[in-house]
Amino acid sequence: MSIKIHLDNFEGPLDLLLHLIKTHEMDIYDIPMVEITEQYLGIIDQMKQLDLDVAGEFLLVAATLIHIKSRLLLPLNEELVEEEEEDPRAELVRRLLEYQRYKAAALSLERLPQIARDLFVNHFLASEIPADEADDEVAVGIYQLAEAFHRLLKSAPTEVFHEVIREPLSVAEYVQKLIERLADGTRRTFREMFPQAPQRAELVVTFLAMLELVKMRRVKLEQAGEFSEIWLSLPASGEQSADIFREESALDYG
Amino acid sequence: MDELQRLVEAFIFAAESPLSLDKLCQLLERQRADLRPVIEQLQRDYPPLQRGFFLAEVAGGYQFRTASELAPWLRKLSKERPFRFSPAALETLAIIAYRQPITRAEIEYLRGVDSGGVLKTLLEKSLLRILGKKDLPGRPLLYGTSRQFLELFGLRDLNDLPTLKEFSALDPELTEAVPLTSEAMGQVDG
Amino acid sequence: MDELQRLVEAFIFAAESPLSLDKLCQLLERQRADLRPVIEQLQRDYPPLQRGFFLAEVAGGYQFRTASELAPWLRKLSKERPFRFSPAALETLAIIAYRQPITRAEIEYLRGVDSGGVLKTLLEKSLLRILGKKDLPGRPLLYGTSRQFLELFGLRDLNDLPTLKEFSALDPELTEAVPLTSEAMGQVDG
Repeated sequence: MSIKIHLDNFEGPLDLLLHLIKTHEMDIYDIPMVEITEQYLGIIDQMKQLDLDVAGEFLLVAATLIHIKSRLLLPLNEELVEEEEEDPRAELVRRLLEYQRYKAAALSLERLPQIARDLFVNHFLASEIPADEADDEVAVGIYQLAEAFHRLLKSAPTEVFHEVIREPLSVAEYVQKLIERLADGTRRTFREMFPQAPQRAELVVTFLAMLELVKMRRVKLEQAGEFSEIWLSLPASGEQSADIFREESALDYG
Repeated sequence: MDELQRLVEAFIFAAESPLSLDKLCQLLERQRADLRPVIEQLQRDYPPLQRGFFLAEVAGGYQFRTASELAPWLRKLSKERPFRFSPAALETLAIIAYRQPITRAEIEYLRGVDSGGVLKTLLEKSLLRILGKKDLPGRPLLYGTSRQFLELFGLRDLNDLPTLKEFSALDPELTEAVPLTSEAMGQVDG
Repeated sequence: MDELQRLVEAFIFAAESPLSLDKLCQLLERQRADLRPVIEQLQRDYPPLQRGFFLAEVAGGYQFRTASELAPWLRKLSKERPFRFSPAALETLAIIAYRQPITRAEIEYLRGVDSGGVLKTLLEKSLLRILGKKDLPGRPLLYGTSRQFLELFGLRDLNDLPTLKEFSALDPELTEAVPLTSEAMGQVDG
């Protein structure tokens, strides 16, 4: 018989352990390892049955419990006892007490008066103080800086720049491929023009091919606004674009 | 009210975050000794518990804030429910507040769970800042709390944090805090 | 100051825009006749020209505002505001920080938009410096970040910038999307 536990209510394995020790009125300095391990594993089992995402950290603590339990069950080695071996549970107890400390600290933080919940400040911005900076400007720190770059990388194949092409991929070949992809007259997004799961070199060559096409005005680029999707299409009078760069030497990438 | 006091009052009122004495000195081109009595006078003019707002000392500066006992009324001003921290966010914030500078790995050891997502959220809310990198292999980032953290919780500085309790046993108060639903507690499965 | 007056004062103080008498009546569940004398009293408590701010009647409502004759002083506050960046400036600065030395053309390729104006602003704020010229036709200028940049972000040197690998690890879902390693960062083959 075990108590049904809602795991969402726990912040992690340490929180769950603390809860078990409390509800079963165990002595934290003399945790009955067999009992608590059983309780804990029972709950992990329930998590699996409920098809919850059994987080690795819950399993890690399960392994720790089993390990401590097995060490306690081993017959005492007299030589080791003389060396005053530490109770195998000691580190766990320290961690639990330390965790409890920060759990208490979190509660006392919660109780502090908070802006917008318990008190308010004024939003006055004197009309005399010129709003020379736009509203969307924000004060930033390193995090915001790194985040900005991170965001950019997510949206652009940026490796292109510092590459020297050594791979035997032909730009001319990719130029042809791109034209073929656009040949049915549909508009395609910048992203669509790249192969699925491309190699770096493939990205580079595709991009160079795209630049060539744009330079030669064989492809039309459209973008509604900053950061929005870039669309590629063949210009309306694009009938003649089929046979251009058959010859690799026509481009300077040979 | 003399000109200097008017200016100090106006500066504190118009600033978007708490104004420190040093900043006031710089803005007004005055010495601290000139301004300290002015601030003290303002603190008497705007005492807690008497007017709609008072002159609070917070995050190393001064700011007018409403009295917290008026909050139930004032919350009617905004339609949205006030932001509430998740237990995970509070726990992480507490660890960082008391242990800064601290690495992500140290936070995760203390909490026993992955804390990347929580850290990201707290960084995005500007409650944390990156203090540098630890002199360890891999040079992990060191996290600390920001001025906005002090401002949000109305702390003068980090020494103003509630005392961190030392526990030698389980805390009965925290047992109650475990947010188990009564329904969950009562159920028994074979 | 009685409770009602405190509340009215606090409401006007905390509201984001001028509060009308009707709105106050609604918030406080009172009649106009109850509140009008309270407002009048507040107007006497915060008269123009005497304190740092006064109770102004503006846009059909009431709002505390700083006295306009103090404006020349208060303008100094906006200059003292923490450094702020538009998204465009932040993005450009980030590219330069992580990819320096870098040319304007390279920045513009990465951003997909003309970046001359942003570069100019950042140069004016002394956050960038010109590192030299790239060995390419036209000898384009190479940009990098300045000592002021490091100071502003509290970095000892550029190695203190978070590596994107560590950074993206905060949010595992993003990790796969970022094919960058720290080794690939900041390198230019000129």
